[in-house]
Amino acid sequence: MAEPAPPWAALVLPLALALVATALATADARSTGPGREVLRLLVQQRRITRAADVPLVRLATTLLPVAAVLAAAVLPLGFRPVSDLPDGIVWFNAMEALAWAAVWLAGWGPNSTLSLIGGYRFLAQGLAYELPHMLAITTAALGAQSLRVGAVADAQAGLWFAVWMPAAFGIYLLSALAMAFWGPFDQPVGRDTAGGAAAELSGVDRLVFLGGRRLLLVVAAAFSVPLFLGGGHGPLLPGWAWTLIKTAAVLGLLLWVRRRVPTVRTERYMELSWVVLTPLAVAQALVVAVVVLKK
Amino acid sequence: MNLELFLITAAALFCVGLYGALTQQSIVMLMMGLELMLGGVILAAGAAWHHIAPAAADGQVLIVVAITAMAVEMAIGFAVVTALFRSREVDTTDMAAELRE
Amino acid sequence: MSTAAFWALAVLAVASGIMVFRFDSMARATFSLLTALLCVGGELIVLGLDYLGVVTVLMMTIEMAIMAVFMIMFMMNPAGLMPMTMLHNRRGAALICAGSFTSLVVGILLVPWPRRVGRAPADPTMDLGMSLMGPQMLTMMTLGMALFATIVATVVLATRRGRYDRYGDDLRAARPDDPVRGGVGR
Amino acid sequence: MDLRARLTRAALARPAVLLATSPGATRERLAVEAELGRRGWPSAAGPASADLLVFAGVPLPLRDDDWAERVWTAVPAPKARVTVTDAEHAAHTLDHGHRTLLTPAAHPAERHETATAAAPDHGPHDSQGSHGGMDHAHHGRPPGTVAGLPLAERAEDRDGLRLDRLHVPLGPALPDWPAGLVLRLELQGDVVRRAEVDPMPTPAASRPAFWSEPWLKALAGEPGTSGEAARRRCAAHLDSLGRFLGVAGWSDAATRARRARDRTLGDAHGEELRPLVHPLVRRVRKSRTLRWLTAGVGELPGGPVAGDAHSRLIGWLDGIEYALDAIGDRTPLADHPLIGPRGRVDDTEAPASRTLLAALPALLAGAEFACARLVVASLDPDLDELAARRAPDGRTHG
Repeated sequence: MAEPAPPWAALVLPLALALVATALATADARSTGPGREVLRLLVQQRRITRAADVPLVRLATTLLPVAAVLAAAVLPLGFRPVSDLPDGIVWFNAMEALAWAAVWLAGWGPNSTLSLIGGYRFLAQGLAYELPHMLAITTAALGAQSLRVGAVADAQAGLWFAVWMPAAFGIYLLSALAMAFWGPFDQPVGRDTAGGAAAELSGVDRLVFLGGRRLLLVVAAAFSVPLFLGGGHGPLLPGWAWTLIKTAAVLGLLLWVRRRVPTVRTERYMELSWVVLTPLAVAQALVVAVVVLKK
Repeated sequence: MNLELFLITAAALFCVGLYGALTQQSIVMLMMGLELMLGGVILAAGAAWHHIAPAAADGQVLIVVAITAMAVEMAIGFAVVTALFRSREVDTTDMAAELRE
Repeated sequence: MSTAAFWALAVLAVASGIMVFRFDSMARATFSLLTALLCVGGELIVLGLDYLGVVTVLMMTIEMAIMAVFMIMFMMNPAGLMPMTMLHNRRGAALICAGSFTSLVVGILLVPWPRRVGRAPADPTMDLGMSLMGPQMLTMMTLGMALFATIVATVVLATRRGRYDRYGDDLRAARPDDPVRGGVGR
Repeated sequence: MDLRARLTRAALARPAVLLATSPGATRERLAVEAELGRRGWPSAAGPASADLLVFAGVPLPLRDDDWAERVWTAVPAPKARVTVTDAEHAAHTLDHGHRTLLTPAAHPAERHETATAAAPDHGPHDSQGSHGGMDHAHHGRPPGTVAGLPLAERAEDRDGLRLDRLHVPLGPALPDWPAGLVLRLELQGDVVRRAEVDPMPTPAASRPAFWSEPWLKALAGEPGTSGEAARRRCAAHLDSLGRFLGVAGWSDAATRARRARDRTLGDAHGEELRPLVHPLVRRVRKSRTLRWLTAGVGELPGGPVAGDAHSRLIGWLDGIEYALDAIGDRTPLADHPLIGPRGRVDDTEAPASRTLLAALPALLAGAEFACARLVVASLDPDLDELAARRAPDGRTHG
């Protein structure tokens, strides 16, 4: 059963997330390790573009990691989240939506064409992924008949949701990539726009923004564990270990996808998302609703 | 922290929004005023639910209605601006009023 | 704790609400409005309406982000780099607003509000859901129809291309003639 | 050595490099890219994320716009810049740049946020998107400037709305971009309304264009085998492929293509190259996502590069495999028709890249920014060919 974590967990949470994100960066590193990259950005000067809206840029870069950590507040490690809100799933969704504002502001703030294009791209991508994404997480809530994340994990003591709602799970993984603008969905910070929304950020700003993006990816991947992969349930090992193992597996999958697939452009994904994925997600929700009613 | 305080906050939001809606020429800014007014309505409904009749869900239903109204207002508003803009390149209320003449 | 939260959120909400109409930059105005509405969501949570508060936060964030794009499309001076006023009848509006605020406050303070009846349910969200799916079903259906009508009306108003533009006069084109090719390969 | 110096040294052990190539400097670019790959230095996508600015070839000002200087001011401190003018000295020049980066001169006297002198933007994009279109018909004011930036004007867009348009020059210092190409774009949001190829100030090249060198030599009557030409063609297509995949956002495959290109140019045997090239070609050819994303982009009805971006990509893949088989061929090149990686090489016609450039404006109008980048990458014009054509001594024919 979900029991509240001690208060100090709220302080440990950001550190733990940062740790996982660093581990992820190490696994992902091509040429420079994360430690050196962080050091490089700390040494680098923050630069300001002409007619830039500096407070907005600062706000945007800080908002991204803050949103990620707030979203993680409902994540159970094993069976103990920092705060098991009664509407944890909606909370997660709302905090993840804050990233929309953050990325758009980061694109708008520097008053540069290429970074603004990055900002536009993220909003378009958001509109594309959000609809099926909401339906997918609603399906998981429907299966457990609760919006509480702990209750959703508990409902999977037997069968994982990923097994009997595969469409919702697949859609969730796609949106996890898209909400962290990562891997094939990295168009908002694409190399073709010289870094997109992050094109004008340097030094600490860049570190905070891109670090926040990594945190968001970790949180999005970790959230799939209580939602679809049975949370901390598993044989032999304790709950927290299972949570970590499953999160690592999901992150590994996402990294692998990034290597195998080129960047998905929104104009193509939008139609796929609205014409194929949304009806699919609705059908999945319908099936789950029928099964739940039959029980 | 009683009902009156919540209602006064709601009234302040409502009146600020009203001021914006009355003064702004740009249709987009006008809609922002309307949003703020509806924000005040939501707050007032929530306060009334909590302090007057928490057992009944009517206050909550009113909030749902207000949130829906915000979404509808926004969507229709932007569609109208787009249509006006496409046909006449108009984006302020004064310019739209001139069209009648 | 909740008193402090109430005051902080209330002051922030009203202040950023005022700033909406004082900022020159559209981006700042939009996100100031977002701050005000997020504070309203926070107040709902203070009142014990977790679900509705979080939903308000979710909806308003997405709505304001989209509004920012329309802002850039249609406003003449979105960055506010060139200070300009886009106001009319300021004095009248100020009078109306001050008048209505005063009368509202007087009303709020003078009206004998009824005493609190009953207790909040353990799970207000469940209460809301049961109500919407039960006694308030008509409201729910009306909202659903309104939203559906909005979707149709919005698309009709905003687009200028219909299916005859896309598939030709006899609707027989194999591939729609769109400015940008979509992803489903129709 | 104090702590701060040691920290800086550790932080900048592998500086991020922004490489800006001038037309006619393909050899230098390839040498620098190969050296960066060997050292594992990351490549920066823009000036904001770069530490070391490397110019391949001496950067010439465009009209009266000194883009190199503006890119340089946009790089945040600590920074250093070097110019590679000789491919053989690439490694040496990079070392020099790295040393400069670690000296105190690379760090400003006062640090932190006083960087207001920093340039507005990426060197090449001078008219920033200051969306301030006050030049509304109803207000009748002439377009002005705000904060030294021109205001946007409005114009009809592809969906029938009159929206602000921004004039954005694209190039020459973008990642994965043809060297020396500058496009004057009119953007509405991220949709290209109009595009013009800027007339290029090409330096009078003393050497033939790198990618069509074997054929140009054969044309001039110098001996050469078709095996050498095939090697060059294979590398040229791998280079185009690497850039296209880079723009398409498939960095893993793009890195492999670059590595294969460097090995091909490094005189590896055909047998050594096969295990490097074949899996890559197979994977790119089979990728359904890539086909889904690039089909229908930049469709040309006819001409030497007819088809869409994806069919041009498949053309490169075929060319790579075909050329790989012919690397051992020892017959003289002059016996074969002189067709270089981008088309026919001869005296009479304009070089093939001129045709590619001419096709650009029509393809770009109405495309979204990402598609526009893909179109340019799928045509991959080689401006060296144009530069060499203007060679003063006339011997290179170009």
